[in-house]
Amino acid sequence: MTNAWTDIKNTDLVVVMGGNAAEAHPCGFKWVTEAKAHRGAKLIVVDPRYTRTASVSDLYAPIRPGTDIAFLSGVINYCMANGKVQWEYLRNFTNASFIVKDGFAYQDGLFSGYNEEKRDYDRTSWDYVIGEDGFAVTDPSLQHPRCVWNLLKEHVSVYTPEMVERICGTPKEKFLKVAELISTCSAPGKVMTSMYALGWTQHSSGSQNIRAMAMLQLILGNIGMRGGGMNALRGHSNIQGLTDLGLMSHLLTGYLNMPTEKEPDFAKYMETRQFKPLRPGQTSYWQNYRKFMVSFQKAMWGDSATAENDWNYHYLPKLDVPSYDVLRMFELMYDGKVNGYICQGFNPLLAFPNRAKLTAALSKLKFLITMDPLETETARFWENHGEYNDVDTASIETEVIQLPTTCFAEEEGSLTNSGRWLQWHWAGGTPPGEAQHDTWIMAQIFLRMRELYRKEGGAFPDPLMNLSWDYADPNEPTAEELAREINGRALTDVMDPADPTKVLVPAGKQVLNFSQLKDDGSTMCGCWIYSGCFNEQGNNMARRDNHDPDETGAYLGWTFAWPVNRRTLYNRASADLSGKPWDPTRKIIEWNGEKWTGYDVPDISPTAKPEEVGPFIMNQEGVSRLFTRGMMRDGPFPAHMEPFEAPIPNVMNPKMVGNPVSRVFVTDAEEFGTSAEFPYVGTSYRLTEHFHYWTKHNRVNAALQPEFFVEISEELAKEKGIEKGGWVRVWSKRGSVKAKAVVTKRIRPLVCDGKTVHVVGIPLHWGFTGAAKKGFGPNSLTPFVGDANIETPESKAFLVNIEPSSGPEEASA
Amino acid sequence: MNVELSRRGFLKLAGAGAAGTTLGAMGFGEAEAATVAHVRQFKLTATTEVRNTCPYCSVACGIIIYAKGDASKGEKADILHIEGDVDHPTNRGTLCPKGAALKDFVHSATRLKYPMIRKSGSDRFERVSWDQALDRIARLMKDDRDANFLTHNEAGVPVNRWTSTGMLAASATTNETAWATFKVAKTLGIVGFDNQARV
Amino acid sequence: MSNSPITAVSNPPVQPVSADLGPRDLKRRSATLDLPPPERQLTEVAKLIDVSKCIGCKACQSACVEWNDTDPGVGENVGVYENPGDLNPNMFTLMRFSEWVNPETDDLEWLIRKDGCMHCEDPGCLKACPSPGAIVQYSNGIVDFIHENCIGCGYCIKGCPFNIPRLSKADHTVYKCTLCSDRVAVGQGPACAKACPTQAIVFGSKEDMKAHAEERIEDLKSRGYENAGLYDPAGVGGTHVMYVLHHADKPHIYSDLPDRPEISPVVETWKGAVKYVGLAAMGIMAAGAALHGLIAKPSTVKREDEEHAEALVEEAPKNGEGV
Amino acid sequence: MASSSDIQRGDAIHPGDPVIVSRYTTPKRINHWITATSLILLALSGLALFHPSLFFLTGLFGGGQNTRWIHPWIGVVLFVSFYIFFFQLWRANIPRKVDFVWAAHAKDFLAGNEDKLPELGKYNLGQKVVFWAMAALIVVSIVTGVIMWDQYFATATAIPTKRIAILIHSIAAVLMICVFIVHVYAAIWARGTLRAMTRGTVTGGWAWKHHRKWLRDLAGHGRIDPAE
Repeated sequence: MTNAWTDIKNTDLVVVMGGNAAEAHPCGFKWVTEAKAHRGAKLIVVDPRYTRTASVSDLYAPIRPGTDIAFLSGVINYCMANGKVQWEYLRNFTNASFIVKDGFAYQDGLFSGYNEEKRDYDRTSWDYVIGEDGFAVTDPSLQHPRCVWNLLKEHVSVYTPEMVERICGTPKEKFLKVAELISTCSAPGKVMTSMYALGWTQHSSGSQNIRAMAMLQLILGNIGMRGGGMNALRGHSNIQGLTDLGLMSHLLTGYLNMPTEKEPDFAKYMETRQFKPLRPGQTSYWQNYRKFMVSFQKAMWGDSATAENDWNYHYLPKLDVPSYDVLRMFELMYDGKVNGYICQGFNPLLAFPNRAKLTAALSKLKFLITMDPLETETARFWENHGEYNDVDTASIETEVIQLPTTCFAEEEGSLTNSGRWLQWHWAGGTPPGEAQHDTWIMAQIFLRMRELYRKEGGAFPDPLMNLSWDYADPNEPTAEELAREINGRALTDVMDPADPTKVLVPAGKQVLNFSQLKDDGSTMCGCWIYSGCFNEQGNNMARRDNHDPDETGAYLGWTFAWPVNRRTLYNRASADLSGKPWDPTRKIIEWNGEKWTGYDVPDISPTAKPEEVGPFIMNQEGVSRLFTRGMMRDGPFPAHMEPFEAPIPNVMNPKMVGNPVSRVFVTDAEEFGTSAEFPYVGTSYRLTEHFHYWTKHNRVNAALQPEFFVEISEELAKEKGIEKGGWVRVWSKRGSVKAKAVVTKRIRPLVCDGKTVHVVGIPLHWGFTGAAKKGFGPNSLTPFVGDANIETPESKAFLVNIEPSSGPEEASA
Repeated sequence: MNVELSRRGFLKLAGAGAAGTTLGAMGFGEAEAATVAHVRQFKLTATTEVRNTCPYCSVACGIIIYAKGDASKGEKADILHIEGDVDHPTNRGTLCPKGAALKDFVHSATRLKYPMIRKSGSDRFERVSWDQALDRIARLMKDDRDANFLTHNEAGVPVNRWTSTGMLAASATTNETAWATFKVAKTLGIVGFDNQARV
Repeated sequence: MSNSPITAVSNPPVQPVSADLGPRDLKRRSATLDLPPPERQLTEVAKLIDVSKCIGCKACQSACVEWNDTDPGVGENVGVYENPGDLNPNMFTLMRFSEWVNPETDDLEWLIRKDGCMHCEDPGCLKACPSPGAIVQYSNGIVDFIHENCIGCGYCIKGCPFNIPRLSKADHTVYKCTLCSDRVAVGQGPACAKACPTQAIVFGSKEDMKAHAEERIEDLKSRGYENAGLYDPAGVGGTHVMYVLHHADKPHIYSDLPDRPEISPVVETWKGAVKYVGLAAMGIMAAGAALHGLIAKPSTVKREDEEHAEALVEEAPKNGEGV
Repeated sequence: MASSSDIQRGDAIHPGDPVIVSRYTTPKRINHWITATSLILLALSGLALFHPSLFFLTGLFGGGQNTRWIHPWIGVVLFVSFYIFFFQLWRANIPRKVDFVWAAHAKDFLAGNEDKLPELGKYNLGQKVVFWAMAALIVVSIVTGVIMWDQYFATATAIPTKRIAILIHSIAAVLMICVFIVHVYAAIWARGTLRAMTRGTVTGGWAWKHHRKWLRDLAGHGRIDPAE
């Protein structure tokens, strides 16, 4: 989220699309109802189903799963065509005026440079024209035919209301109502917020769904505004934290990223990362990359990381592929190329696509280690549960070690929420039986392996031997010790750049925040963006001052938000070029002549002059991007792409299947179904009564939503002779599930490109362990393909068939 | 008391004078002793409050754990109730159907209590000690790492990759646990390392 | 949120506090003829359920189960979102869902209503209850069951105009929402209202709740619901659980919420006329008999009657003859 | 001959001084007293739940909960025992013309001048009314009783039905108690009657006075034991 949950109360219009906030985030959704009740705000819901969020909306529009880009491009087109644009914002805070290279083009649903064999683009033409001065050429008048603005205008012109209806199945008049209401937020005094979640990410074009809305928000001037922004409603309690801390195959901490084979040494690695500004006087904050990276290496390997050995750069694994993401790992596992797998509080057997493939893959492991407070289907993937898990136990050779861990109530530490708040919590209960903290378990694995390497030697033990593990009790580092490491400290006295005789941070002291980090090895910091969370002032994540001056919703005294306690990202953009708030009633910060002051920590140097430095300091341009150059694999602008399994061909290019640059493994390509065989669109989702596969273990939630079901329209039920509450079988090319049928008016058939499209809704909370009735998950049906940029599986749009059936059979055990 | 009165009323009415004396002998005490109006004993009295955060979605609602016993003092603490924290700016004490039932997540019948091992081909888990489990894990992992760790690629570039063992980290663990986990996994050279953010 | 009523202004107390709700606060007591008036008039409380703000998340059900330590049990899906399928002795409140297509707009409206005890000002359950003190009404309006006094006859179920109380097969007493009388007694709001994520459920003095309802109704009218209104049915003397409805002109579309609830005339007759006329009739009958016994001499058999009988027997044919 | 329907198995004359007439066999008597006892218990337990001022009566049954569950079971006993009884007596209780002539002179009856009245069979109209009233009220009570018996039949009928059932049940109960009072009082008032249900016999004089026709029929049909 660019903004905080509590900030949503400041909005005039909430657009819930690609998410279902009321059901998945009820207590955050409270702030939507507050905005409605006290600001007269309106709520728009665009969703294939009439959800519980829609039940309290002012305007609901149905949409076919996987067509959000067309819908949003249609809205952008509407705003551009009707001059509903925040012009000042657009000219000064976006790259609308940047001139694009001549080579760049788009036709037949493809951008210039497409290579069909490689399933990839040559992106060199997707860039700005660079002048002699080394800066990008712009035309502030927006007249230049090759400026981003005019290229975008041309690009979205095809998405007329008629085209939107044709692709999305959204009735034209409904779409126009939505577009009209959204366009009113181009007024500087009107702000819209976007609340989205997995409804946008779980598509092969997921990143572009989000881009499309982000662009719309920039055109309306809503980024950085109080009550505005792009608000990703993240799933798990600390999914933000684990991403920030780089627990991903392509990341290191703080969005520093993993080196590749093309970067054999540190110098080479740094070359492509210390971005120089593309416009005069801009900050391009990544210029500090080296400071963060060296401090990170020092946090990892302490004294053994020196300038001489490139700060142990060679200790870091180098990638030969963009990422060893989950899908790739299971593909490798399926090929027998993976021997061991550790699942820490994770239930992949239900979480990832194509369960049959997952089971086959897990069966090929030598060993599987699970760490969880609860039973998981993954830990028992080898156990036969009749139709619910029909495996041949004896033939599965995988050794499974199941480790009991503590849960939230029994441990201390911080979680980072969607709004980037790092909130500390304390243990309230005693763990059951012999359950242990994950930290203890990881420490044990590390210490025991290090001991083995010390005794026996083995493959490249150096990183283990030198890993800094400086804790009072090496067997169990405390949350505080680890938090202090994450914040970072001075290893030797850090001098004040302004006055080299003055010690800024004495050796051994915590750094104030990342502004004090150095690239000379004098500082260490586990995760630069978190720096400031636990400094000499103490544990800022444990602060509990809930005062909110003038009720802006900022709560600066409540815990700690990254970066440097900033609550609204890009908040500099909430003020005009001269530094005055676009809307005085929504002031966050303003320029008082010599510095920025206000309710939030300015997202810019406090003394940076408004006319000189742009608000988007992380970008080389200093402004936001309507055109992303070559940064996204599937295009600098979002373009309509059908899901890999679609009920109709892509109207832009009938030959185009799915996202043209998504990675597709051979075996999976053969497992895509066609609309002839599988006429209905399946989509998966969560229900408010449950949280993933956890709460089915809870007697209370099990009582509130006891049994697996699918939702279909009354029309489809009639057509198929399916009865309310009766059993149905739903199957795709990859698998089959049995469920109770909920027949509802909330799902209505859509007409797309002249064809009637029925949607089958498939919630995801059931398995074969826990207190609720045994059931299936949608992942028995979903396709094994991900988003072209980030490899998030396409679980929101796929093809299925459905028929009335009998109930499943239990295990004959 | 008023039953007493109304009985007299009844006796007048029915005029069954004699009955009065005998009735007492028939255990009327019981019928008359109606329990006085009272509300349920307030169950949070004398519990320990601990501030925590809901572990489910990323709204991160503030919660208060009410327990018998104080975990911070090292006592055995038995969680009795969990409720929203009124002081929390986001949820203001409210909770969703999941958060409101957190107590039964903590106490669910399928909470894991002991390390278990399922041997190759077996149809059951067998309980083992932590030492057995952890030594086994260290051994399995080291053997696989030693066998499949790639120090250099064909081009002779140091790559220090371990691709034959992967790890999924939990997006519900604390940042601190995540950092410890990160250190161990990346140090071992595990590249097949992801978390729920991928899904 | 400044101008929203907030159910919980502070977290529940953990230090010992005595319940501020007891026998001296009773306004009504079941099957009790001469109840002394309450020693003090507590502020009338009310729970306001704003159906237009409700997202049907069932947090209220969840919080209710947890606070009251009940166990509704795992049922099955019968093709609807209601779970458990109905109120039961372990589920005091239930979200009811109805899919209604507005004939004027032809738009679908998913009407979600939190069902449960309405805490009537004139409680039909209490009126029907034959057991002294099994159902009580406190002067703040809360209608509560005192289970020790409940005999499990189920009369309250017939007395209730909203079909709320449920008889437990386990202990043969009847259960329903207590409005969390145990929480209210220590200055806390009900568990459901505390939990409600969107504060569609709020709790406070009935007066404040009515004022808040007015705000909400105004907002709804501004959004085109010209029939928005408050449900505080006069038929039962008003309720201490009220609804804000977007279509207050037709409560029945909200999963059969009674349009004009009242205690059934049948129950009124049974608990009224029949009771008194009946007692009188039996009394008069008994008294009459006693009186007649005193004044009129009993009918006795005289000697000559016996002689007549003997004579008759003499003349009569003996066994077998008279065929 | 119709009147012979008044003679039932066991009815017989035993010559002597005084003449003794068998009116009720032992089984019939046992039956009567089971019915009577259950009716009394039902009245007490029912009244306890009928009016607050009578709730104390639950003490007789060990509290409200017990009263609640035991009342319906006693009802079942009453129903069964009464109806066995019913099928033994119903013929003798069919009203006849003579009963109405008799009824017309009810005043003389109460005044004790029965000679002015027509001769009667085994039962007079009063007894017959009691008999049929009980028969009807017991059916009504058992039917409505089952409808309101939530322990077993909670889901069998809708609440509005149950409401009406309770209303009818309570009215029926009141009437039954009234009839009961008449029955008991009459038995006490007409001396020499009670022994019919204790010893099973009445004196010839009693029969001559109250049920002369019945006595004549017995004699006429030679229902006389051989004397000594």
